Amino acid sequence: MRREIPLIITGVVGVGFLIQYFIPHAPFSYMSDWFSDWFSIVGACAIVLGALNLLKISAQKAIKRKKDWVYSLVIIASFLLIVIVGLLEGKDFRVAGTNFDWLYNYMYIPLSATMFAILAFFVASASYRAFRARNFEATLLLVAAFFVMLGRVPVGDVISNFMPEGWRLSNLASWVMNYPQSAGQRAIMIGIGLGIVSTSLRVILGIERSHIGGGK
Amino acid sequence: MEHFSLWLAAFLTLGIISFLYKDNAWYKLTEAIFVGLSAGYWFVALFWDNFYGKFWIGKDEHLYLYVGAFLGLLMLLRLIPKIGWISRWPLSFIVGATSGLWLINYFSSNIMKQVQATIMPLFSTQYGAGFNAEPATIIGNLVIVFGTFTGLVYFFFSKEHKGAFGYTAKMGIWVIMITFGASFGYTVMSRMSLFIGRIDFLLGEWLGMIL
Amino acid sequence: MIRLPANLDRKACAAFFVALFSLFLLVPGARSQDAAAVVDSIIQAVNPDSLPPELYPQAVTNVEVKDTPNDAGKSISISWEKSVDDYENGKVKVYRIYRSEIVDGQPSEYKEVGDIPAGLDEYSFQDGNTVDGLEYSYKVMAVNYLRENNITAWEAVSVTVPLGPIKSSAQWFDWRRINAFIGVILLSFFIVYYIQQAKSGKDLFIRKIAGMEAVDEAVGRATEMGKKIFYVPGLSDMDNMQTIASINILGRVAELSATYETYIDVPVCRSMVMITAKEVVKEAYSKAGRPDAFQEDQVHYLTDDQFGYAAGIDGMVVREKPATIFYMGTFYAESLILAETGNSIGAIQIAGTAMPSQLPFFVAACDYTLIGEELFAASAYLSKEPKLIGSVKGQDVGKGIMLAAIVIGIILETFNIWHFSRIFSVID
Amino acid sequence: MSTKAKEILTLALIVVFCLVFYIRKVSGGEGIIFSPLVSWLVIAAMIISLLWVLVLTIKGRLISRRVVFVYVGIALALPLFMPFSQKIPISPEVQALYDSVKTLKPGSKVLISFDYDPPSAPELQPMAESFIRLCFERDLKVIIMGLWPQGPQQANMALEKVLSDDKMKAKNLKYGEDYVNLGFQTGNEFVIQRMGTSFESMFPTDYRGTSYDSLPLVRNVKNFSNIEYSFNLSAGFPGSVEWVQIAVDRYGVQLGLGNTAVQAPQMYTYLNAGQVTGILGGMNGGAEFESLCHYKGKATKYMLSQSFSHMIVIAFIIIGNVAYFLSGRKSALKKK
Repeated sequence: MRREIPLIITGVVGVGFLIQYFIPHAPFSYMSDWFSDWFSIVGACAIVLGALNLLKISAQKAIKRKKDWVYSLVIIASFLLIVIVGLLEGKDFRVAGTNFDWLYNYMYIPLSATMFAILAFFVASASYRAFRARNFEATLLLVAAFFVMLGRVPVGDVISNFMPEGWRLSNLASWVMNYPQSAGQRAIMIGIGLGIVSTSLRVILGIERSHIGGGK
Repeated sequence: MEHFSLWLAAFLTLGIISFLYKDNAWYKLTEAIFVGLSAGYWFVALFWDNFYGKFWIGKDEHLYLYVGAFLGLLMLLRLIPKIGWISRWPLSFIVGATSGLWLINYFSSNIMKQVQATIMPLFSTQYGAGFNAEPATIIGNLVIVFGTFTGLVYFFFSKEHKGAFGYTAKMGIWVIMITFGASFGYTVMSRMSLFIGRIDFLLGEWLGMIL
Repeated sequence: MIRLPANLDRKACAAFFVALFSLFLLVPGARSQDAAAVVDSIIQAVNPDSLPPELYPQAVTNVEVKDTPNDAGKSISISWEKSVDDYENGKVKVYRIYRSEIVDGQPSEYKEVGDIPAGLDEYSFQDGNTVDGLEYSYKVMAVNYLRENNITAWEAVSVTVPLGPIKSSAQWFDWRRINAFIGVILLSFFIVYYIQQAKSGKDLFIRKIAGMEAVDEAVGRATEMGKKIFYVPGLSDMDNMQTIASINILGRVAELSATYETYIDVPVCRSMVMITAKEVVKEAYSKAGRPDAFQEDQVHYLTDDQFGYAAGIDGMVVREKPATIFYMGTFYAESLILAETGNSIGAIQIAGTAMPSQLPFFVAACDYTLIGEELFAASAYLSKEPKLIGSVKGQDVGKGIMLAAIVIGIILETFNIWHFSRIFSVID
Repeated sequence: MSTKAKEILTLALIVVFCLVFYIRKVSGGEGIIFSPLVSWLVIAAMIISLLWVLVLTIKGRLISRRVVFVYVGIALALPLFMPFSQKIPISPEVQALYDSVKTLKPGSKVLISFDYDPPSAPELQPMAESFIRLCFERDLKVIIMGLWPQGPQQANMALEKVLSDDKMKAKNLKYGEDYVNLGFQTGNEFVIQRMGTSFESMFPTDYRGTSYDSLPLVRNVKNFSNIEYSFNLSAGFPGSVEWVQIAVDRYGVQLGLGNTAVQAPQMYTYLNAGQVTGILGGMNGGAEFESLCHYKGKATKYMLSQSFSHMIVIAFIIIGNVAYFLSGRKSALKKK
């Protein structure tokens, strides 16, 4: 029974959510809204499991004095700090001027914005390494990137100033973006669409079932 | 307090940047703070926005919300090892609903819509407009049709890429490479802007060096 | 373990089609009655004495009110042609729509339900706030006004006669989506057909997928070096097909690494993915005959936060130096942070995502990348299960039909024979 | 000197540097701007050092990742102190967006969805500011919402900036009548879907807690059919893709996009298919839009850094390829 019931639930629910698209009448018209709400609520419950897992693993590391165990204590402390502050703050925890807002603005934002921003460096080192005309495919990648990169900043037009209006690097970049780039994106998108339809169908029909796990 | 706030933000910012040099104690500290803090942030946000904001406030008016709470409860049975397997039920529900919704949404937006956009008169600006397109547009149209066609051929899995079919697939991967190159080039720009934002904070807001 | 009845799949297929086709049964009785009322307009000037008559615009013509078709009810559509005074700097500034509920055959007070600024050729308005079954009456006003500094000096209004009575109702089938309906059924049919073919023993071919070809080698290398394997299932939750596809691939990879006796570490960023991935890895270990080797903490949660997750994985990667890293699922900007850090320690990296914007980074920084659709075909390829390969064949037939449609359509449209692309239209 | 000692020394220098400038700022020190001569010298020094790197590479000594990092840092930071300005060419997709806004009649309602958070603000905030400014200049009514929790806060920052302008002050714009901020709602793409039937059900109150009904601007706005134009500032999911798939495809909304440059390429397919009216892509798109609106904002100011960083990346690609070819395509160069 541990595998049958989940399979049946998946199949029935899957078909239900598939046909709701064609039926404007209630209750089908509400189904996707309902699912969104249900998913939000389930997500809010499930994060308890995730948080406990994080705390458990960090605590184990600290107790067993594994390498770098001090940092595990930092994880636990900063988790508890923001959770306690946030829960005490009440439902308006995001309002400017609260303690939570301070933690958000002066700790969370600098951290996540900087983590995002160091991409600038990784993108440079990746291009330095990856953009080598190793074979024909790599050369195409390199050439397209080169034109777009130059064409998208004013410098590009300064360099190509000798060309007639409409043929400068910025126009070329736009052309590459509009046509060959679009074509490739479109092929990828149609492919993804077919892949998703096929995978969804396999899941609904119960052919692909590893997500259910095993056991009796 | 204001001085402390700014210095704390700068300390954390530089801690992350120090990872570029190498893994070090400063980064380990900021990373630990980041992991704990962000996990807690989402815990609080999901609690107030989703559980309280969605369920607790709306439960009397919208009875269907109890279904969500029930599924959530089943999920939490995971904590009791003996009956933890019941949590597969809400998961199958979610996987089923996702499959159904995605099947139809991607069929209409990624397949129907994109095929529709690809089917176009090659020499006109729109259907029925006569042969009025400029040479640049005609070339563009041809490139789009050729690129989409060959690109799709590349994704054929059940036919060996040999002979004429293989050549078409090969051209498909070329088009895809151009796409990737162009996307990459575009992104280089985007990523640079982000770091400019951080420099603006460090040298502008914090140290007051930028006019 | 209880075995499934062998014919369950067939039953499921049958049930699936019965459910889809039963929709048709619902359809006939449920078509909407388009109670349309077309009325010529008569000018009803408001306060005729207070303003010079030349300020009044002509009222609108050809007004039509009807129950909005193909919807969930609670909506009535009103459309009209522009007033003759509706031109650049003309006498019509705005149109207003008024509504009244009809009680005992008599309209009650008319209240404004919306406005549209003038300047278009045709107008349509949806009053999306009606109660199904109640009768309503509508009026459309053409309004001229003078407004200075946000204060209205005067207004001249021409009103149509009351339109209606009209009711809103919900429909049982959205006829605008009949093309998608047929398309989904066709595509599903091909997929299910080839699944059946494969089950009945027909040998189906599947081409090499470079990234998946390398899985053996990548896992083997980790075994040789005595190092870990990382499997990163991406940023999305279980409500995303990419994550589900990734979980399926995880099942195969974990089984392989369990066979090779290599530790696979799965850091996740969603609690529900953690639960599912735990089940999957556990099952993979028992399939490989090593259920005791499975450790609960192999699959562990870090944080729901995009960059917190990236920072955490970066730290793990540089400290534990895994030999092989898999990135499968939904990725956003963190893709390159992860892939570059992985590259800097010299790990073999295999990535797969259907996020077009992140594919270039994986292609640039990883050894192998599954591009878009390949991610969804990968689990079929790895498992070599006939049924899964059958479904891939079915989706290829779908692709063939799309290609044929594109070619035929372009020929028809280029030579002005038929507006073929309309049949793929999903708007209205 | 050992590596450890070097590291400690560098760290100490950084601390001293920061302290000096912080004290200078607190005691009222102004920003720094290079003179043109100094700027040119800096540029020359950078070029010469790059040539030196090229020579080293040709000699067979590959530079490490860290050197690349240092160059990128310099190329991004130093131009902020330079006094140069540059002409910005306008791309057609930006022009198209500007034109589509220009054709709206005064009084038309524009819905702006802020679907990003502070990390993406460097790219999107300038667009938000200049778009709102344009709307107000053309007497359009602005309705703001957010699918990301921090979106409406970003919107308020942008509004504050725009309204502090003297020209805008003269217009005497009123909250609730000329613009309104409906706040954030959870539910991702489902929010858009439900707005298709009723805005009010998703935003019973605005971000201040005022009820939807008592806001004159939106009182009569039931759903998308009452909106003349919508603009989506997006940094990911939920964002532009969802707006196109639901608001445009299902409800026929006229939509313009402001995207991070990463997302922009994907959106060109929608532009081609006529699903969106125009796209502002990345900081560059922001700068182009600013120049169409005759306004010098942060995007314009940062464009110099942007150009420099592109040049540096291109320079390194060239250096990398030179090295690659000179090494006789040996695979030894593939890693580091």
